[in-house]
This record gives sequence, C-alpha cells and structure tokens, in this order.
Amino acid sequence: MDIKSSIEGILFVMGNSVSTETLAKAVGADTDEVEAAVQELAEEYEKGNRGIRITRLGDSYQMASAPEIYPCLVKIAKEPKKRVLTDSLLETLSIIAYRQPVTKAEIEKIRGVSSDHAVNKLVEYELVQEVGRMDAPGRPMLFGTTEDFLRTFGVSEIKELPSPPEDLVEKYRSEAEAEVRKLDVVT
Amino acid sequence: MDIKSSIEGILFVMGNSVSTETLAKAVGADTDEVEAAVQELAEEYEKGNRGIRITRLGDSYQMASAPEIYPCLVKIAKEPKKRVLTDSLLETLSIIAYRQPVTKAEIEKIRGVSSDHAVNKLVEYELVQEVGRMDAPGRPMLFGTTEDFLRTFGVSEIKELPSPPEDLVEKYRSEAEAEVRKLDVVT
Amino acid sequence: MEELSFSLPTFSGPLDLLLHLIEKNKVSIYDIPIAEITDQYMAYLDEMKKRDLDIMSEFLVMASTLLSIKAAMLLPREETEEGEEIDPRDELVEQLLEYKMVKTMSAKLRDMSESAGAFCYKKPTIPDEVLSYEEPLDLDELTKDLTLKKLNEIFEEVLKRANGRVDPVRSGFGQIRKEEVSVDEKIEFVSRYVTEHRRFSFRELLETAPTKTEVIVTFLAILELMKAGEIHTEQDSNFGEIVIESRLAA
Repeated sequence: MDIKSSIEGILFVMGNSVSTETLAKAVGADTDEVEAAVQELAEEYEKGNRGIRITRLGDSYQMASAPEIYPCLVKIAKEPKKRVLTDSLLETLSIIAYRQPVTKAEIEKIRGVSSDHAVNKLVEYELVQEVGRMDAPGRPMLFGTTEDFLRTFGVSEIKELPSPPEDLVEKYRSEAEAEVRKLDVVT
Repeated sequence: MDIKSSIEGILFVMGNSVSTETLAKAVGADTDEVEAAVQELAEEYEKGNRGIRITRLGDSYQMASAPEIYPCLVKIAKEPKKRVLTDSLLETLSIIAYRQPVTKAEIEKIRGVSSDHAVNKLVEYELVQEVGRMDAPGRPMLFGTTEDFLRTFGVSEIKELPSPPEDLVEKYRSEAEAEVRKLDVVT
Repeated sequence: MEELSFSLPTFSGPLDLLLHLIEKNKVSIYDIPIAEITDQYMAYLDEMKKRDLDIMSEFLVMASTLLSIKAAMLLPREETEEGEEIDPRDELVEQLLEYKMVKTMSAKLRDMSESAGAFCYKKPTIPDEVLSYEEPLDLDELTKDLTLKKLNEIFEEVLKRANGRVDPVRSGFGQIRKEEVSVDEKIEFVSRYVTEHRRFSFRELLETAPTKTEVIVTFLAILELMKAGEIHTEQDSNFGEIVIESRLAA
C-alpha cells in the first residue's frame, strides 16, 4: 500500500489531528514525502467534492467531514428533542394567562409545588415572558404571556380570554386569604 | 453534494455502524438508492487500494481502516487490547453462532458442562445477546450473536461463517469408517 | 496404555477430556475401547483432583457414564425392534461427534478473529455545530391540542385544587382557642342522637361537630358506645361510609 493510502487510513482511525512527524514515523518516510502525499490526498477529496475533507492545523493534519453534510447529520446525529406541553406546563400557563402579571411565588402558591422549571420551559417555548418586576421586597420578576401566545390562540388581547366565573375566583381568594391571616396569628 | 459523498461524510462522522434506513433518512433517498451508493463507494475504496474500507454488518455499514495499514498504526497508536476468548468461551460462542437462536440448556447439552458463566461473559463482551424466549415450558431465554460478533470475526452476516457443521459430520463419519475398514484389513 | 503426562492441559469440560484421550490413543470415535479409555479418564480425574479439589461435578458425571457403559459392554447386547444390536456407546459417540464439530468451528472462529482484528474503527466525531443544532420551535404544533376553552378549564381545576388545600374548618375559624368538649359530654350527645335517629351515617353525625377536636371526640364517643354495646357500626369498604345503628329497643 502506498504512502498516500496509508496516511488516509491513519488519519481516519486517529480522528484527531496527527502531526506530520508522527505520520512520517508511521509510514516510514520523511516529512517532505508525507507533506506531499497529504496535500495530494486533500486535493483529491476537495476536487472530488467528497464527504470527507483533510484540514491542516499548523504542522498537523486532521480528517473531517465536509460542512455541506451538516444538514444530513442533524437529521440523525441526535435524538430530536420532543417539545410537549405537559400537565404541569399547562397549569402554569393557565395561571400566568389569567393572573398576569404574576410572580413565580404566586404561581407556586396556587399550584402548591415549585414551578421554576415549568416557568423556564414556557419562556423557552416563547409562550411566556418577563414583563417587569414587582415593587416589593426582592423585586421579584413578573411574568406574562407573549404576543406569540395571543397569536396562537387567535386573540388580540389578554382581555379576550374567557374569564373564569368571578365569584369562584373571589371565593378561593378570600378563603386562601383567611387561612393566611390565621397563620399570621399563630406565628 | 451527491448521495454518495453525503454517505461518505456521514459514515466518517458517525464512526459506528449506520443502518441503511438511517442513511436513507439522512440523505433523503430510499434504501435502494442508498444501498447502491454505498456499494459503489465501497468498491471505489477497495479497487483504489485506499486506506479506508466500508464494511457491511447485516443491514448496516461501517467505515474502517484497511487491514493493510495495521502495521503502520501500531507504530504510533496504542495497540488495542485484544479480548482473549478462552476455549470455553469460544466453544460456547461457536454453538451460539451456528445454532442460534439457542437456549442455555441446549448449549449445556452439547458441551456437557454448565455454560451459565460462559454465556454471561459473552453477553458482557457484547458478542452475544438475548434474542427472545422459547415457546416452551419455563419460556427459556434464547441467545444469538450481535453486530459486534460480526465485526470481531470479520463477516457481514451469519451466513458467511465457514462450513456449516453438517458437512463436517459427514467428513468425520467417513474418516471413521475408513479407519474401521483399515482395522478390518489389519486384523 | 500410554503413560500419563503430568503437564496436564486444561480441559473445557468432560467431553474435551474424553476427546483428548481418544485422539491420544489414536482410536476411532465409533469404536471407543471403553475399558481402556475409562481407566485413563479416571486416572486423569484423580490427578486433577489432587491439584484442584473444586473439580467440576460434570467430570464426575461423565466418569459414572463411562463406568455404566463399561458395565453394559460386558452384558449381552440389547436389540432394537428390527433386531439390530444396540451399542451402549452410541449415544456417547453422537455427543462426541457434535462436540468435536464445535471444537473445530471454534478453532476456525479464533483464526477469523485474528485476521478481522486488523480492521480499525473510529470513534464518533460529531461536529459541535451539529450537536448544538436545535430544531426551530413550531408553536402551532406545540399548542395544536390546546384551546382557550381548555386553558380556562385547566385554570379552574387548578383553583379548585388550591382551594382543596385550604382547610375550610380552620380558615373559617380565625384563631386558635381551647376546645371545651369532653368525651363524656359527647357520649351523652351521641347517645341522644342515636335514640332520635336510630340509623344514620358517621358523616351525618359530623355535621354537628364544627372543629377537628370535636370530630376526634365524636369518634372516640362512637368507639365507647360500641364497646358498651349500645350501637352497631358497618363499613362496606375502606374509607366508605360508616353506618351507625342503635342496638337498643326503640
């Protein structure tokens, strides 16, 4: 097997960059011969418009894929992330939609569980955004729905969202407040 | 970039074996087109006496270095540690290879010894895998060979394994008969 | 008979040893001189035992098989229905042939693995650009099963659940005060209730108990009355309705 083919195989197996010196040692030739052979090989790949390229990095060479195949690679190289609105995301979204602007603490109080992850996911999905800070100790972040959210549901303003019966909301609110007051007394 | 070059790049990047189905998905062609392109590519490497080879493993393809450059590689890379297969393991493996799918009980009957340890070791070495359960009392586990088995023994599929045992039986039988006749003559 | 060599090769099993002896003696598998081979097998076994007391039971099983064949060889041959003589060695011969095949194939496999080892593979080197690529977000796809009506329902559901976590008894109470209900008082009360209502559910009774303490005391009162034999209780299933019935004559 000639030097060029040997170098081809070596660059393939090593994957990383290999110095001309190392290549010379492997094939038993001097660095000039190696240099000439690698150049020839690189040109063949380039001119043949092949899926593999040979790139020079200082005194080293490395085999790499042609950038043109990236679109093919993204289809198979990793599991596509599945984006779904889970129950906890939906709950959080509904609270933000009807109570906006609202803090994470308020959401957590209503849901009874930590909602950090859910809020962050909704922000990532561009359904929810930061809309300001509350004028309260710690200046907590306030969250509201995005324009994308309105567009998705075909409404032009938050006001258009069907509102839950007001009395129901009031009932829950006063009950919850009553309990909170009572807790204050105990502590 | 044409299908062939895309496949070349994909096989290079992935390193592992890639199924024709995955390749088809990546390049947006049907499996027949992919099959044809891979064959052509493999032939080019082979005929050009290049440093890279494309090997088939069942329904998958994998890029490998040409065996001829192995001596060059060991001069610069650490020699891959070879797994030593003891006689027991090899016996068990050849029973599984030729009789698959096969149960531990069948293996034990042929070898005359408990083969639990050997089968477990082969599974650990990823040469053998569970392939299902036999439709018999106790639903015993059935074992077969893996893709790693094909790679380790340099075949593309099980059918390529040498001389089916049936021929050998005949050979031994006729040898034995010849021997018996010889004895008759002597006595 | 040949001398035993003391550099014992290792055998992968009893068949391996047996095959070794047959080949060493240059005899046919089809015509094993059982007496001789058995003696040699036993001699090996003795030697192996000296070195390794954990000798595998399989070797001993084979030894007894050989001895039983040896004994059968001394007896007149059995015959098949067709009148052919049955050789007691037949089964062993078949087993040995199959095993010999396996040995041949495993030797071939070993050769093959040596030549296949010259192929070298490469680890995946997926470019960062590919790994960090994310599919563009498709909001319509993400929200395709979601309607405003559903979102509204979810919100109401969440509120209801939030309400469920608020203890209605305590929240309606305002402050903590000492309960002044004794079990004796309660027994008297329940006793009266039983006389008036004859048969009723525990839940009904609890409507008369506005606080948690009263609920507990009422339950204790029920237990006392059961012990006294004044009432009889029934419950069909766990957490089901408890039905209380008077056992006293009306």
